[in-house]
Amino acid sequence: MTGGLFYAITGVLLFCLGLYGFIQHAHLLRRILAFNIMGSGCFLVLVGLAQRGGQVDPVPHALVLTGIVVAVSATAFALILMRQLYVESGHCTLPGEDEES
Amino acid sequence: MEKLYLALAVFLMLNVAAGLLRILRGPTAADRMLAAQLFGTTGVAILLLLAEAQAVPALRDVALVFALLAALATVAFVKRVWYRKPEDIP
Amino acid sequence: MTRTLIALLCLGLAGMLGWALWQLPGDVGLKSDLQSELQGQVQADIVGLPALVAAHLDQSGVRHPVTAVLLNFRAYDTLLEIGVLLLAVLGVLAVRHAAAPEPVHPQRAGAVLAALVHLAVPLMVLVAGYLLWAGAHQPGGAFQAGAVLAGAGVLLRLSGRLPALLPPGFWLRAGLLLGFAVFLVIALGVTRGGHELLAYPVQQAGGLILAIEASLTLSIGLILVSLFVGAPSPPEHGGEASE
Amino acid sequence: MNDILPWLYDSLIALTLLWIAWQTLSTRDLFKAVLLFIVFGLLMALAWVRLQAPDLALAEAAIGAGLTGALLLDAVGHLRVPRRPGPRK
Repeated sequence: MTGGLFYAITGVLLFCLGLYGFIQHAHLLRRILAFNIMGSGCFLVLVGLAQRGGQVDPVPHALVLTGIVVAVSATAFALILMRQLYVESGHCTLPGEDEES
Repeated sequence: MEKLYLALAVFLMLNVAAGLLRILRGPTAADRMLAAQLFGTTGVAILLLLAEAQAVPALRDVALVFALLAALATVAFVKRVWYRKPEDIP
Repeated sequence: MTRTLIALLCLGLAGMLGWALWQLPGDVGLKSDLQSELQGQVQADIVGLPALVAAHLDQSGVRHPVTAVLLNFRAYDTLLEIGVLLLAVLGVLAVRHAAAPEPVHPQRAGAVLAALVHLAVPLMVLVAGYLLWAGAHQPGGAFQAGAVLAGAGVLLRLSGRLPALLPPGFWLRAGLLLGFAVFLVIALGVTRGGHELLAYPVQQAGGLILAIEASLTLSIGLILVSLFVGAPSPPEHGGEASE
Repeated sequence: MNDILPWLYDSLIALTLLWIAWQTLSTRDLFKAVLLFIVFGLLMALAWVRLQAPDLALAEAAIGAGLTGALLLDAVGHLRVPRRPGPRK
């Protein structure tokens, strides 16, 4: 069964999709979303690749478990920074980048 | 029996894909939120089916956590996003 | 124009990465029988992480391999991970310190929400306890339990029953630090007994892991709730949206 | 015949994941993007189940469905973007 490899390749596609969105958008909330999608793609690659032979590998499971929790705390912190920027400047983009894109 | 469970799970996944259209189209924000809420319920059903099909009883715990926490997003929506704007009330 | 270029570059990256994954050895399902046998051997000899974990599972003090990896074999990662979570909270506190003090918004919970809170919060706490206990022998553990606990906290906050919490008082600070502190004390404590850092003695491993996990659950729950509560609130929260 | 159902299920999940990711990144409505991301988390949990990782499914269910959704919706409410819910047709 090659379900693991299948999910790993899905993860690669998700990562690149997220990367495209991350470069493309100037709005910080969209960047945070794109960054999370990239992270999910990475996790899929890690777990899927480790068990492409059909054998379950607990080591990447543990690493990705830590990764998920770190990702949510990083997301929360990024959101708070963005909201503080919005409170102080009224914009949701970094200075020097255009609003609409 | 296992085949039946998997077939049902596939059917529910198709339902999720159909429900996505409501999120994409849904005229008001509340329509979209309710569609997402519906996916929580569908997800619980899929998890319970897979718990039987793959013989992994731990998936029932996942379904339990899912059922408990799925309402959180809706509560956040009602309390923090939905300001009763005139456009959103049909 | 740039947009097309970026899209093409990302597509190229996807193709390259996908091709690299496809070419990696050890993909038993796609090769001929002989090759797959050979590669199965190579995989067992060189990587063999699942086999290693399985071989040492009975020395880890728990019966669930993922928990064993998280809190025993690779406990270093988990120690640093709770450190990262604390750093995120520190960052939030720093931002909040710079911000203007928040006006108090009286929030009312409607009848439905109040009923939901009454029903769901005790269940969430119960499920968190169950997941913590279950982590020793089946899927579950400190992270999942902490996340469920944080869900209960967020629900309480949304229904207006949890005060703003920030700046944190003594007990909240202690709770935030508890997981990291207990972990660190145990990690250093075992070095006194002649073991290496984080290498628990086999007999006490189960008890030590349970102590770490219980304090981690509480701390992770509190940290995640603080990350939710610490967000700066909009200028006129709850009022009519206006341009 | 024995193998076709799991494959069908896997490819359905993968395709839906990719489609949701694409829609999340390309939609103009921020609220819609956040909602799609919440559904994305839900489907990730189902993908972890298929990868024999119930631990990850548990974490993703608790964090992806519950916490991240609340955090992101709170932020959207703060930015008050869904003031303009798209033109009625």
